[in-house]
Amino acid sequence: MAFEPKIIGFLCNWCSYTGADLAGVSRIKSAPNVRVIRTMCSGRVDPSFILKAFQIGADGVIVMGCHLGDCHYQEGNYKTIRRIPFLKRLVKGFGIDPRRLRLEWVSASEGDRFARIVNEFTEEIRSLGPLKLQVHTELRKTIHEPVEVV
Amino acid sequence: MVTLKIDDKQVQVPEDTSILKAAEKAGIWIPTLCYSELFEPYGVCRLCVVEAVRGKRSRVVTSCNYPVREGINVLTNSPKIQWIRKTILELMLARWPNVKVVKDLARDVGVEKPRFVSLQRDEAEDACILCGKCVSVCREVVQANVLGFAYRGIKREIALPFGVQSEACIVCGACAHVCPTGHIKMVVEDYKGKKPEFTLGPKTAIYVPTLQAVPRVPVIDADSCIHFKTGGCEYCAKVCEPNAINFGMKDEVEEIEVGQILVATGFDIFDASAMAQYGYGTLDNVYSSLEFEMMLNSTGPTNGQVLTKDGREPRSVAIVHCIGSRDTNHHSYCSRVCCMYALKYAHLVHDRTKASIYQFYIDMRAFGKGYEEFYVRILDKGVKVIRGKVAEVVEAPPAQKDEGSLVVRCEDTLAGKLLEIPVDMVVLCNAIEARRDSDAVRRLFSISKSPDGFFLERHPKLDPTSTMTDGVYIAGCAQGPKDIPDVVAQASSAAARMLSFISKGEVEIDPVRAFVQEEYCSGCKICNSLCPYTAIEFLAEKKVSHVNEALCKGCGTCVAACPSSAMTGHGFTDAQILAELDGIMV
Amino acid sequence: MKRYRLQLMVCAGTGCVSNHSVEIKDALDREIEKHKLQNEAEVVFTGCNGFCGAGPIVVVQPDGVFYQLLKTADIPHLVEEHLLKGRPVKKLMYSPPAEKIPIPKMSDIPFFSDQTLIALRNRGMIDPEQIDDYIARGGYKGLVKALTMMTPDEVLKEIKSSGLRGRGGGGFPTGVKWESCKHAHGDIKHVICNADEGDPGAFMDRSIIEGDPHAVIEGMIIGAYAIEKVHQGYIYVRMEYPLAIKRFQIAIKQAREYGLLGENILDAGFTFDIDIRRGAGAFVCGESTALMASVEGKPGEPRAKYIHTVERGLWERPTCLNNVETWANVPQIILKGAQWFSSIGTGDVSADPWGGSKGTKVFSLAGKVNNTGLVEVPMGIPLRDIVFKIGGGIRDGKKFKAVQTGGPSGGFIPESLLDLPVDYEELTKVGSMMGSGGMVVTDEDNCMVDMARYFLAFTQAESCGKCTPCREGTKQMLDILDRISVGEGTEEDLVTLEDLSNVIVESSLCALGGSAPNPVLTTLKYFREEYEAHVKDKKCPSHTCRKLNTYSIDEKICLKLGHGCHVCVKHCPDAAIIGERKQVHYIDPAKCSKCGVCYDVCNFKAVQVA
Amino acid sequence: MAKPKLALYWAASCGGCEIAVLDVQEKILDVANAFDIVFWPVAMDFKYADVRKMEDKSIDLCLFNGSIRNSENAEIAHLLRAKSKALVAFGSCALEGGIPGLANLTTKQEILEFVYRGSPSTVVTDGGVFPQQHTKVPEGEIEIPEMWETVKSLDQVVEVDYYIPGCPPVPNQIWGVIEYILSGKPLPPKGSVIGAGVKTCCDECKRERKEKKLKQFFRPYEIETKPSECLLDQGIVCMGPATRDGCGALCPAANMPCRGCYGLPPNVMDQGAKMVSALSSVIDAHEPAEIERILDQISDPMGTFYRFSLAHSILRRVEKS
Amino acid sequence: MAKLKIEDLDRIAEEARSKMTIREGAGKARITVHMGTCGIAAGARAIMSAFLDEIKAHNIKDVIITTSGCAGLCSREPMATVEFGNQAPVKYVDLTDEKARKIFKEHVLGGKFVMEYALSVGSERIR
Repeated sequence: MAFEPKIIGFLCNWCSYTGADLAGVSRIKSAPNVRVIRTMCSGRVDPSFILKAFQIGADGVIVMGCHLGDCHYQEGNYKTIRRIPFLKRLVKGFGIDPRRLRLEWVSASEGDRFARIVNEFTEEIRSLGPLKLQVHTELRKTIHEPVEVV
Repeated sequence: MVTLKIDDKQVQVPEDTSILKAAEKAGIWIPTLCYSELFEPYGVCRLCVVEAVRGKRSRVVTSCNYPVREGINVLTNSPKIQWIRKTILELMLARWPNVKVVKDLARDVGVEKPRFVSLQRDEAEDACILCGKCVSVCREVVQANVLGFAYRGIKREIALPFGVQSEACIVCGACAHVCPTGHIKMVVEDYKGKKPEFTLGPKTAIYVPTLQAVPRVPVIDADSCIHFKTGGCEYCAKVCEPNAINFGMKDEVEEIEVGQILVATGFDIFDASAMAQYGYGTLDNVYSSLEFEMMLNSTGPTNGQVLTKDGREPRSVAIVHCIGSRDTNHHSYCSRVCCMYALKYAHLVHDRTKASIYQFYIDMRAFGKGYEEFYVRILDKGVKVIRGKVAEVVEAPPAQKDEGSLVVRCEDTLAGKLLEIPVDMVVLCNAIEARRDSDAVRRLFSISKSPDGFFLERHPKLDPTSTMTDGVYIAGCAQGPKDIPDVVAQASSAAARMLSFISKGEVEIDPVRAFVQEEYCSGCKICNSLCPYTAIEFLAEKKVSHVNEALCKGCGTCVAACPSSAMTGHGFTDAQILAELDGIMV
Repeated sequence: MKRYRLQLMVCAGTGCVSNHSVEIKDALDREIEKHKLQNEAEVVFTGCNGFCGAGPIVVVQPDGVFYQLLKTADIPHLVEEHLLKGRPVKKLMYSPPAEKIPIPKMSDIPFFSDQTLIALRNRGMIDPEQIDDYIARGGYKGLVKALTMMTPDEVLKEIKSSGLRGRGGGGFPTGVKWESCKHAHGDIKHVICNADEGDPGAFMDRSIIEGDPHAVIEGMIIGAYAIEKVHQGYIYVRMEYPLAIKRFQIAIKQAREYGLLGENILDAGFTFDIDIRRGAGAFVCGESTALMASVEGKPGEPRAKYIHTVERGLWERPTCLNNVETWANVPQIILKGAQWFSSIGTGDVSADPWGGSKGTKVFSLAGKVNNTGLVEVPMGIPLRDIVFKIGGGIRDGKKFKAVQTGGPSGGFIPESLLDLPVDYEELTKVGSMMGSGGMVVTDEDNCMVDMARYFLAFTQAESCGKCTPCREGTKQMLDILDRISVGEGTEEDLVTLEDLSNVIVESSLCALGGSAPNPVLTTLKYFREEYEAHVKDKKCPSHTCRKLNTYSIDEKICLKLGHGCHVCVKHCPDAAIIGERKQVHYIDPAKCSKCGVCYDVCNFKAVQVA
Repeated sequence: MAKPKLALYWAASCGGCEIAVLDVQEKILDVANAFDIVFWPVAMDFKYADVRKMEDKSIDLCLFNGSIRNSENAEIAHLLRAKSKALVAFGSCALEGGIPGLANLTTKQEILEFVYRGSPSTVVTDGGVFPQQHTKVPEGEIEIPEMWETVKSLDQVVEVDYYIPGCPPVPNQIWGVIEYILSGKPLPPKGSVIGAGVKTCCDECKRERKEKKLKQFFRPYEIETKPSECLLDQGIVCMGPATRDGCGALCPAANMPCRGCYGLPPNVMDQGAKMVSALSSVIDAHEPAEIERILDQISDPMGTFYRFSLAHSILRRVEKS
Repeated sequence: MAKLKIEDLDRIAEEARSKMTIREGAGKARITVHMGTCGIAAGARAIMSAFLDEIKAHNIKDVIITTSGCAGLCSREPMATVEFGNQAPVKYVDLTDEKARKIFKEHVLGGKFVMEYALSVGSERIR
């Protein structure tokens, strides 16, 4: 069967999540591949989560937030617009195609835009194919758990 | 007490008073020139000489600084004294023929023309006559010690140290004030702009702000009071009988902890000199709205009368709307209140003078309750209301000078005619604009501003009094031009809002917010600059950062940014999100 | 101690030093060395000997022979003759102008014999830079007597009953001044020695400080002791007396080393010290309040003396200011007693301190008199004796015209009053004043108008300019006198001149203004006819005011004696003299600007002035 | 009773950690007479056979430093795991791969290619032959361990009891651990990090930190750093905020930025990700172009952020397709 | 010099006494050695130094020794006149070193004339 990419989407609660909700409410069809994690603001998305997502087998990650100036918390998205490009350089450094990581602004009223982006991204990842990382297999094992120290 | 006779008049005075003071008390006039109440008598002009007769020995002494002695008889007008005064004034007249104070004294003493001509003759009316008053006032009263005498004998002159402007001079003007000939002038070079016709500003360092001030008590302006500069003067303290003046009082800055703040910092009026065509600042009798308001005020400079600059009643007055408002080059917004106060001006000028009144408007905005009726009343009074933007105000050509000193050129758009109306006075309705320091104030309370510069409310319709920052409210023209009733309404709503919080006693905050795990935080301060709500502060003594729960909105930006993951947040810790991540990947 | 048999007293006052008396001493030392007399003869620098006109001066003691006008070339001959062979050299001695017979012994020269020395007692006898010399001649004995045997009140009573009065010019009874300073309240008081001596032509204070500084120091210590609560004294010396300042510094240093100044003087429990303050050359600073302002660092301007300086003087503290000569008299009065002092001079001071002028006064005799120098004479001596006996009469046989006493603030005394006894009251009565003691003798060649103008020009230039009458009045008077001396004066000017003078005297703030018009007033009073000549005839009787002269050339003298030497033509600034070499010269009155240069340069006196 | 047995071994290591042990100066004598050193190949000529003869768990304490780079390292790691009670991952190589771990940026082939043929200092003889695992020589067959494609940390090969970070661990921390063991106090739970703190290097750094608003990044040689001000404030990339404390902030004290050798702070999974997040939050710019310009100034983010912890980062190694 | 006491003043005055007497020209006795050209030739210098030697030896302060020109009697040089107090001056002639010392002791100190060396007593009248 065709390669169904696994995509993780980090959506900010006030704009993109509401936008996605609107898309659903307005019965707009979009690819089911994006699995959504809701954070209060796009600024909450820690680059470690994105790397972790790739480690546990995600083929693509998309981060969505409010348009600049609309952020419910005034400056949250200003931080995201700086973190994601920097993280792309790191991802490229690990040999992962930077197109697998994407940042988009979707406001609460842009239901259709949300659907379009999801479909577009899914096709793009499908064209890139599955992401094979050694860490998926044998490098994963570790017993090192962070534990309280005396 | 010492008893003595002055021109055979018995006088009793305290121990160390001078003969001059005693004579004054006895109502006897003695000419003085270099004497002044303000400082120790210098006794150099020698005009105040009198004969002090004790027994058979008579001695010519200067009355200004000769202390009275028991039983002496003072002759203030004996032939010898007259002769001395005449000759001394002759000497002075020879050198300074046109100085008014010398000419007057000479005339009083009966000297018309000096017998000789002085080689040092100085024709100037404001020549320096070396009386030394400026030196004494600067040394003893102001205690700035800037002036002094230089050279000796006939070459003696008043001099500044090294002949250059001394930094010790605090430009208090005391020397110019005491100089009997006006030789010392106050020069204000750097002020370029128009000195406003009527200034609210005080004339002296100690003043009563206005007669309607609450409390109506004099106050000292520490910046211009000499005492605060040199420790000298204290003349006001000398003359205040109840001696209520305490120089020790200082402005204090108090720091008070408050829960909520209402920013009602008001507005500035637009500086009309920026629109040269209306002649504000260059032509006489062109007033801004605030200046005209001062003129109308009964405690104002003209006690409420409408007068032109040379004190006449104007025959015709022009009131021009929208100066700086509804103007793309300056402020595109409408200042809302000008139309109504312009009509008020028309009404008051009509009552107080017989002037014909012209009103130039674009749209008459009588928006409030009872406003339209007031407008109709004004029209009934015969005020000529002309729809059209005034093109310019110019000096009347000499021919038309008798009808009005100014000419207003405009186009009456309804009649489609160009008009040139001579008037005696023009009142401009200046736009209301955001205060010049609004940016600084905005940053202080971390509230934002709208494009027109006024403070931005949380929501234009639903929440016009509060701002994005909890606990900070705005009211009045700081939020935008508005009329007094609107201001009152807005202010009361803000006050009510604040009272509701105060009565509730505690502040309800949502659970989702960040906090610092102090055992892991090493005070790298990366999070400090992130929070738009300034909720993160640095505890200097513990050297760790701390989140102020009341201010934190829970966006989590700082949690992501914390390099040691010491910052975490209720409801979205790393572990929770990672668990979600694992969950959805299965 | 070396035993000498001869002491050569070389005068080292400022006058003689400027006349190379230092080279004279070197020459003496060289010659004595050459003749190997250095163990027998000691050459000693002394303060001013007094006879300044005769400098440089050497007095050979014990013979007392007085040598004058010495040049280094005379020294070898003098040493060989007098020191070696004991034969005084006649040609170097003083000979009175009239008789031309030399007088070897100093004590026989009238200039010295008629003087009575109290203030100048050590002149020419001690080396001012050796305190031992001063002590040897009874120095500090007065102080010892005061500190050990008299209470402050007794000292004060002694001075008061001695009748000593201020030698600075005012003549205020010193005892009374000390007494009021003593009773003025204030627990820090000062004494000041006024050595400003601004009068032109006065140099007696200078010679006392240069010649006998310790006399002043001893006087001030006694004064301080008498007034009590005085532990700091000042001497205000003008910068123009560098030698005096140097000598006084040495004297203070030596006095301090000997414990005569500073902490616990002579273990008598009295502490007093003196500092020197230098005057910056303003004549007005001779006035007490201006002097004190100058010591306080302020510009030297007098203030009204309605509250006397003895009550509020230096830094508002009671201050007793006396002149150098006054202080110099004090030690002798204490040592020899008030009786001895009041026996000299005029009047009776037992009842009224102003009743008489006691003791002696030093005058600096100058002008057209033969013996110019310092003259200390008892009060009451007739003026004629000073001029003709001590002064040796008028030089070059000219006729006496007037004598000006009291410096620029004094007045001119004509010949008619020459016999008046010299004391405070008499001089003031005739319109002049004792003043500092300056005495300038004028003869027929002096123009009284010019003299008055000279003194007024001085006081006008020195006026501090603080009060109107003095500042404006003196300038106005000077302008009038300038006009008169160039022939533009009018009769009415004279009236104005007198009027202004009186106003200034009456209404000026300080003594400078109060006395500046005196020279004019006295010349107007006694020599009105000279003023009339200048104004009416536009002539100056003594030809001093050149603008009023007319110059002409006497053909005979010019041709016969001068053979038309053409010198005058070369110097005449206006080319007003016509004539070729070897021919008669002739002055064109139109072009002549009456500068008088031709008169000066003509060696044959061919130029006649009328 | 008999002295406890101590073993030290160095796998893919520079030997610095062993020297660090000696750095405890005279206290090494206390170690010597407190322990019976049974295996210390870098110091003395021990033989693997001797270790194999020991019973299991007979070594009380084994300080294992160096990362696992080839088959020999792995074999001895398994051996010591069996033989010793407490196996300690000693130093950042054993803890998180350390400097050798940076090999994960490339492949085995590229390394051999460069070392034996490409590097400028190599003289290529007989066709640039690579070292073979088995080579025939007259004397017999030589076998050398097989070089792994990826460098692993110790805990990715065997179960590790304790971790001591640092490159090398600081002497007073080493002595602190040994002293603790000698004192016989109860040992901390298995797998915990000892010999270091729970905060970051910033906590021990003497420099004064202010609110961060950076417009430009610098390399240390480019500007003259002020001694009293935080290096990051001055625009120099310092790993201090994302590195565990314990070393006493030696590098910042010597005017050089922290390089992250003390490993991850307790709650952090990946130093690179955290530094990306921290640095980008303090960049004072909004336009994307301006942001790109500033980011370009951080040269070699991979090498800078993962200098010691690449082998133990979230993604472990770079994928070379 | 240490700080003085009152008695120190007198001591200093005493020491400088000799210089002062010379300067004041008034002493208890006055010796005039006649040093005309003939006198010097006859050895007046030796007499002078003898007298000076005696003054130094007896530490005499108030004796003035001076020179003068030829006294007129060149044949009896070296000569010296001694005036003691207000007594008449005595002229001594044909002096030698020890004669001078004897005169010094008896006449200058003792006040008794030494007739055997004296030429005359009293001095000429000067009109």
